[in-house]
Amino acid sequence: MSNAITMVEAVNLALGRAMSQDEKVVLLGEDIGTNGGVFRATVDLKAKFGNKRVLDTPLAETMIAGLAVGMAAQGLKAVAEIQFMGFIFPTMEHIVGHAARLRNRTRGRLSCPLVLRAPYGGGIHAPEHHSESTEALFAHIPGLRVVIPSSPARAYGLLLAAIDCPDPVLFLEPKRIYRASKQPVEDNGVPLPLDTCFTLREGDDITLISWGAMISETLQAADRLADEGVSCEVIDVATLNPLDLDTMLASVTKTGRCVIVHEAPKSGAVGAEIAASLSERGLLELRAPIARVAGYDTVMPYYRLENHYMPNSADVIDAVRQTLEFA
Amino acid sequence: MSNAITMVEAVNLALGRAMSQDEKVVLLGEDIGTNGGVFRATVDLKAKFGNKRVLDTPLAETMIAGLAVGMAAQGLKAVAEIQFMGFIFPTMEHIVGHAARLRNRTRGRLSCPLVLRAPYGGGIHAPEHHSESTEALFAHIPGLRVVIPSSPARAYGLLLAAIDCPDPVLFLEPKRIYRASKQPVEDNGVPLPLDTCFTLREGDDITLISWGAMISETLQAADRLADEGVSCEVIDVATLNPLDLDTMLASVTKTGRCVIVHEAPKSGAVGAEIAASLSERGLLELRAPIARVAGYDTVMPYYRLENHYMPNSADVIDAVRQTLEFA
Amino acid sequence: MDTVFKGEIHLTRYLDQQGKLLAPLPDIPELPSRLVSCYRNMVLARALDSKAIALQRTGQLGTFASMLGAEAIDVSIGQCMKPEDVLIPYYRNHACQLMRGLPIDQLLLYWGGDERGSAHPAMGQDFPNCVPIATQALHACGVATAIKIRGEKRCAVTVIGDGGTSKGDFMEALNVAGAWQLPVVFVVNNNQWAISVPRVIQCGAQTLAQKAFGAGIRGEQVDGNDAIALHQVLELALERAREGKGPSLIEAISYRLADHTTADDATRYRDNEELKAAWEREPVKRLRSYLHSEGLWDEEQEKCWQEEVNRMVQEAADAYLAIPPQPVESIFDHLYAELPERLREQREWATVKAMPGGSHHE
Amino acid sequence: MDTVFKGEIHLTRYLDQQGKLLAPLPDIPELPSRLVSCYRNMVLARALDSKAIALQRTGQLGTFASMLGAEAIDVSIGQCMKPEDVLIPYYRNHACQLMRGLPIDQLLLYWGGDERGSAHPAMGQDFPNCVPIATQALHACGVATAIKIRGEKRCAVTVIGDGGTSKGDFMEALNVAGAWQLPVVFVVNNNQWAISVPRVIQCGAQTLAQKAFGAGIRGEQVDGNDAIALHQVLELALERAREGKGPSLIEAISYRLADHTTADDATRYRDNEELKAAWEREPVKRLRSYLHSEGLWDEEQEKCWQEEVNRMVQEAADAYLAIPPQPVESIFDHLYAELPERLREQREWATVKAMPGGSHHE
Ligand SMILES: Cc1ncc(C[n+]2csc(CCOP(=O)(O)OP(=O)(O)O)c2C)c(N)n1
Ligand SMILES: Cc1ncc(C[n+]2csc(CCOP(=O)(O)OP(=O)(O)O)c2C)c(N)n1
Ligand SMILES: [Mg+2]
Ligand SMILES: [Mg+2]
Repeated sequence: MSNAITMVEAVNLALGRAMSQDEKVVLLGEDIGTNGGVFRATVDLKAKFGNKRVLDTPLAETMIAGLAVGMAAQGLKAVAEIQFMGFIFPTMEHIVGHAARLRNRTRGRLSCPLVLRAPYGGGIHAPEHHSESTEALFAHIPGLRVVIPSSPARAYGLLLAAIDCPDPVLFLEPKRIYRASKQPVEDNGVPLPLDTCFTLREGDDITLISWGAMISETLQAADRLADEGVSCEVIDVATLNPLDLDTMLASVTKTGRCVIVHEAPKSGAVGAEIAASLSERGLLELRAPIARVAGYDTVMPYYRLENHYMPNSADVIDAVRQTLEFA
Repeated sequence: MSNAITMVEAVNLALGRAMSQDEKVVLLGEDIGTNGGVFRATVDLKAKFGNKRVLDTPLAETMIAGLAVGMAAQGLKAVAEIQFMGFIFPTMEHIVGHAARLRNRTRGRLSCPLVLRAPYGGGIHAPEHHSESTEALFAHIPGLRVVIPSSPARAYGLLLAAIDCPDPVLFLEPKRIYRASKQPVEDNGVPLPLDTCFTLREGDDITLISWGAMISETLQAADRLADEGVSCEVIDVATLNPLDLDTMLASVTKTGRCVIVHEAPKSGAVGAEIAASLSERGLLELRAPIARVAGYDTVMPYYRLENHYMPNSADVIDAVRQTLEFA
Repeated sequence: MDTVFKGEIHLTRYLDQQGKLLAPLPDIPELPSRLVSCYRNMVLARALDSKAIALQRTGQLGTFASMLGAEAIDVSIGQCMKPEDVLIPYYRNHACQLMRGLPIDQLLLYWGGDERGSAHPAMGQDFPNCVPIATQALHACGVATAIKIRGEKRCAVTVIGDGGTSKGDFMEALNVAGAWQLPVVFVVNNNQWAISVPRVIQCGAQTLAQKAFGAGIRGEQVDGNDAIALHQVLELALERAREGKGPSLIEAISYRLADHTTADDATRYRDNEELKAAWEREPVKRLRSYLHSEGLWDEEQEKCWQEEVNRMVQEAADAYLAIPPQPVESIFDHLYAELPERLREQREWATVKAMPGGSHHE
Repeated sequence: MDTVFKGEIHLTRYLDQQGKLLAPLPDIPELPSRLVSCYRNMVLARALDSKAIALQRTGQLGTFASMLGAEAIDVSIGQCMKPEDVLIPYYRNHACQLMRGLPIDQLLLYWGGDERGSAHPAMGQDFPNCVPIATQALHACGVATAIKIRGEKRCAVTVIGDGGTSKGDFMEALNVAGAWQLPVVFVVNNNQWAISVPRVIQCGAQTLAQKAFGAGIRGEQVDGNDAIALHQVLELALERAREGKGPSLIEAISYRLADHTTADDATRYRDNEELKAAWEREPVKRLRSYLHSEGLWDEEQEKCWQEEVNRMVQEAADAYLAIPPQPVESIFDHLYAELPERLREQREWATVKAMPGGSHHE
């Protein structure tokens, strides 16, 4: 039987599983070995698989990304950890300029099946640069896949899929829910698909679209709205690039109303693409404007004001009400 | 009287003007001194202002950005050139993590009035990495301003404004039109506003929104559509962050139809934000879905297929026709 | 085969582990009284450290990076810098920041998750704490570039950890400092650990100081637990920088006596024997022994000062705890020089939501 | 003061400017015949170079980076590498790429703006040209990491310009190569210029080779116009790498005899006298003189080979020009292993638009 585990344990489980199944899987990153990662996502893996499979690197994110590109091109499955997404910028030249292009650039002669894992998002009262959500910067990059789980089971299945995937994958882990709740996860090695959204709750009145840690707030809102007789469909986007618009469009076509919920600053975030695409394809079915509940277009404040920045279920409920009341 | 000059000459003129007016203006970058920049945007400035005002740097973009942050915090107006936008990734940790945050982080004790200039976009049959349009990555960043001119006169006025501006500005120069046409530009030191779009052509039937080199294609399309009796309003967004939505919304409220035109890959580009925001605020006025004419969600191909990737005026005309025919 | 370059790295040390002088004192004006001042600041730093950790453990402060073991480095920098020099710190330079004028309660405010902790006017042109590793080294070069362009006689001083020396920013900074002969001093606090990663995994070189060679600048090692040695090398390096004689890289050998931060548990990866041995070399006791032996400090002064710093720190902690949070609008008000039109609406929502009955009322 | 590190950089040279041997030949098996092969490849590289420039000038090729002056470096690398080693080039290693098996027409195809120029199976595991400066150095370390993990006896070889040594990627690469003792060889083609920026502006160090010290790896200088010296240092460095004895940094001193690329005009920033002087040191004539003096090459062979390479290059150019462009769908078909659903529609539009009557029909 399967144990109830947290999301960070599920990440660890998936990494261990992938490493057992395929000796080409090699982990690298800062503090991931002896220390098991600052969030313990890689705990015990060095002891189990040795220091040729789990590489504690010098402190240099550009180097981690560049190394992963070279390793992946040699046929290893490089799974690199960036300690916090706030420190991912130095990887971008390699991720955007090389990982996402090597297959295309060589017409398939070489490829770059790396996974870049990074904890992301706010809500744990961390220091500056430890709470941002910049997934939009990567979701815009052709050739890359961007995946975000929102539960232990999806973390397990999606991470296995990311490691299996012949394309480079950015795998963002919402650290606010790393230990927020437990869920039984069977260590069966079964990956989840990377090309579909997950409909977490069916409903008729309105479609709520979200990902990552905001799924909890969204589900809470849906629960409370159900008490008021509002039936919400809740979709976890999960794969932010390339987007599965079909699932979202089908839902919005059914409900005619939509609220998108994310932590990232509103302007130019992935919510904008979803809203634009849904309006583009389903304008006539929309009975109200698509609302976005999102972070402000400001720098994430230091932690004392963090809660003011983070959208919460009350904000979602407000937006749903306004959307339902429209016209 | 004012001479007819190209856009790259207008950039040079504005730089020289700003340097004459304010000795705190200091340029830095690769090959900007003796060589005058690979596009000649800084030609003669080193000879005129000396090697303390025009700094030829070692080859390191992270360093250029980091230096500019330190210089700006000391009260200099650092105007840094990144040779091509394709090489801007190494600057991001400094631009996003520091330049855009220093004022906020110190509650105004320090600030970072730097300008990062970079030629961007396709259409000149350049090597790999020399043709991308990744403005969306910066337009999403709170605390930063992103400005793109589309004519010599606007290049002159907007660049003066960017240098004047107390906030950090990313100034992207559409290199395809660096020398495409000439326009009289008076060297009067008058900056243009950074908080408004420019309505280049008034019209009643449909609003065309674009920026950079795509403005030419858009205007051409508007010309040809005028012959068919379609009256297009053409808006040059110019400042992509923060967006002037009011101007765009007013236009779309008037016309009820909108086509957005940009080179960047469609998904998650600035066009998505504009479309999402306009639909959010003006859903009831929209008589057709907002269409986006954009680059494909692919890597920019090597130059032999480049023209297939770049949107052109025929594409704009197609999109306008479809939008007009909708419903 | 021609020899086209030769280089050597030297280590400077004046005090042995017991605080006994190994060589004649360097010729620095008023060194004895400076050392006393250093000592007092080191003790203050320790007191601040314990208080901050206590506050963190009781949920009254955020994650805190202790500077236990790095006190001599910080106070020597603080002592050798002139007010007009610019400090571009990393995140572990509290003692130096206090010596530069930052009030203790403001320092706590920063670690309490409040931007005003980096806003105090006493900080002058000094940079705030820098979280992204090694980026500060380039800002220091930018500051030094401005100083050089203006022909001023001051310098930029920046500090970095051993781990940070592996990051491109640091090496690009050394490189441009060498190419342009910038008035900047790079101090490496080599405390042997970058979180869980030991110095030997960071770099295959015998010393970190030799990274200076690749940039054509001066590089040297100094015992980072020895305030006298630190004074000697820092005084020289800063003065050279101010005089336009070029940059220096100083690798100060210390040991991180605490966990990396309060979020870390070093027992997971670090041998207790190593830690015990490091305590034998620690800087505070060493300087105290020296001052005692020279008659510059005694038990009575020690007792008074300990009481004094405890009082100061307690008062500062109380003051810190009494500071109300910023209004929610502050999230918007320092982002741009002027609030852009587009943010006005969001700012209003934020204010409304923070009001009683609002979704973000606390 | 203790001395904690000492280092020296040596310069290796065997041939003087006239091609006269300055020291006994190094002990490398079949060196004479290897040198003849090198020479032939250098001449081929020159012929390719002129042809490519001619094609560019007539609008039949895109921007091209000439390798004039770097031929000895490239062919020596090509000669010393084994097929199973991996080349991670920058954008100026045409001669080496040809020696690794890339057909000339395919090389032209790359510079003609067609991804298929990096797709030829003869390239094996070699990386394609790398445009973003210095990034290739890290890929080489990744390749070397894979080699080391698998315990294979082969190595990664990467080339970079003098300008590229200032970029963090390069220095981070040296650092990890040293920390992990990776089987990688870094070759710096120090051609004295990075576009318009002279070597002295890049770096304040006497040599670029001494950047190796900061990483704890071997560093040396070699005359990059001297194929014999290059053979000696490369043979040793590659063999050491393959045998697990660690990485090396080799700074090869050359001179960029051409403009940076066909998009550049070096007369804007470079003194003609300097260029003339550099032609006196150039590698092709130097090796020819040596081979002549040793009786390994004569006028007749020269004439035949010149004709032969011209023919080869002309045929390759014709072949290149005859290659039809890729279908427009190719923009989509190699982006992901499998085309994502969301791109299907765009791919169809692209095809339709490319058809007669479509907005992108050419
Ligand atoms: C760019 C970046 N990467 C990772 C981190 C996370 N991190 C914070 S401190 C640290 C270790 C730093 O070690 P060192 O440079 O030796 O300084 P020390 O903390 O030991 O004084 C790491 C990896 C960061 N802050 N910035
Ligand atoms: C990251 C990056 N920045 C800038 C450029 C533009 N650029 C292309 S080549 C070059 C100069 C390179 O000089 P060097 O490294 O000495 O190599 P060389 O071309 O002289 O062989 C520059 C600045 C680039 N390709 N990549
Ligand atoms: Mg350390
Ligand atoms: Mg060069």
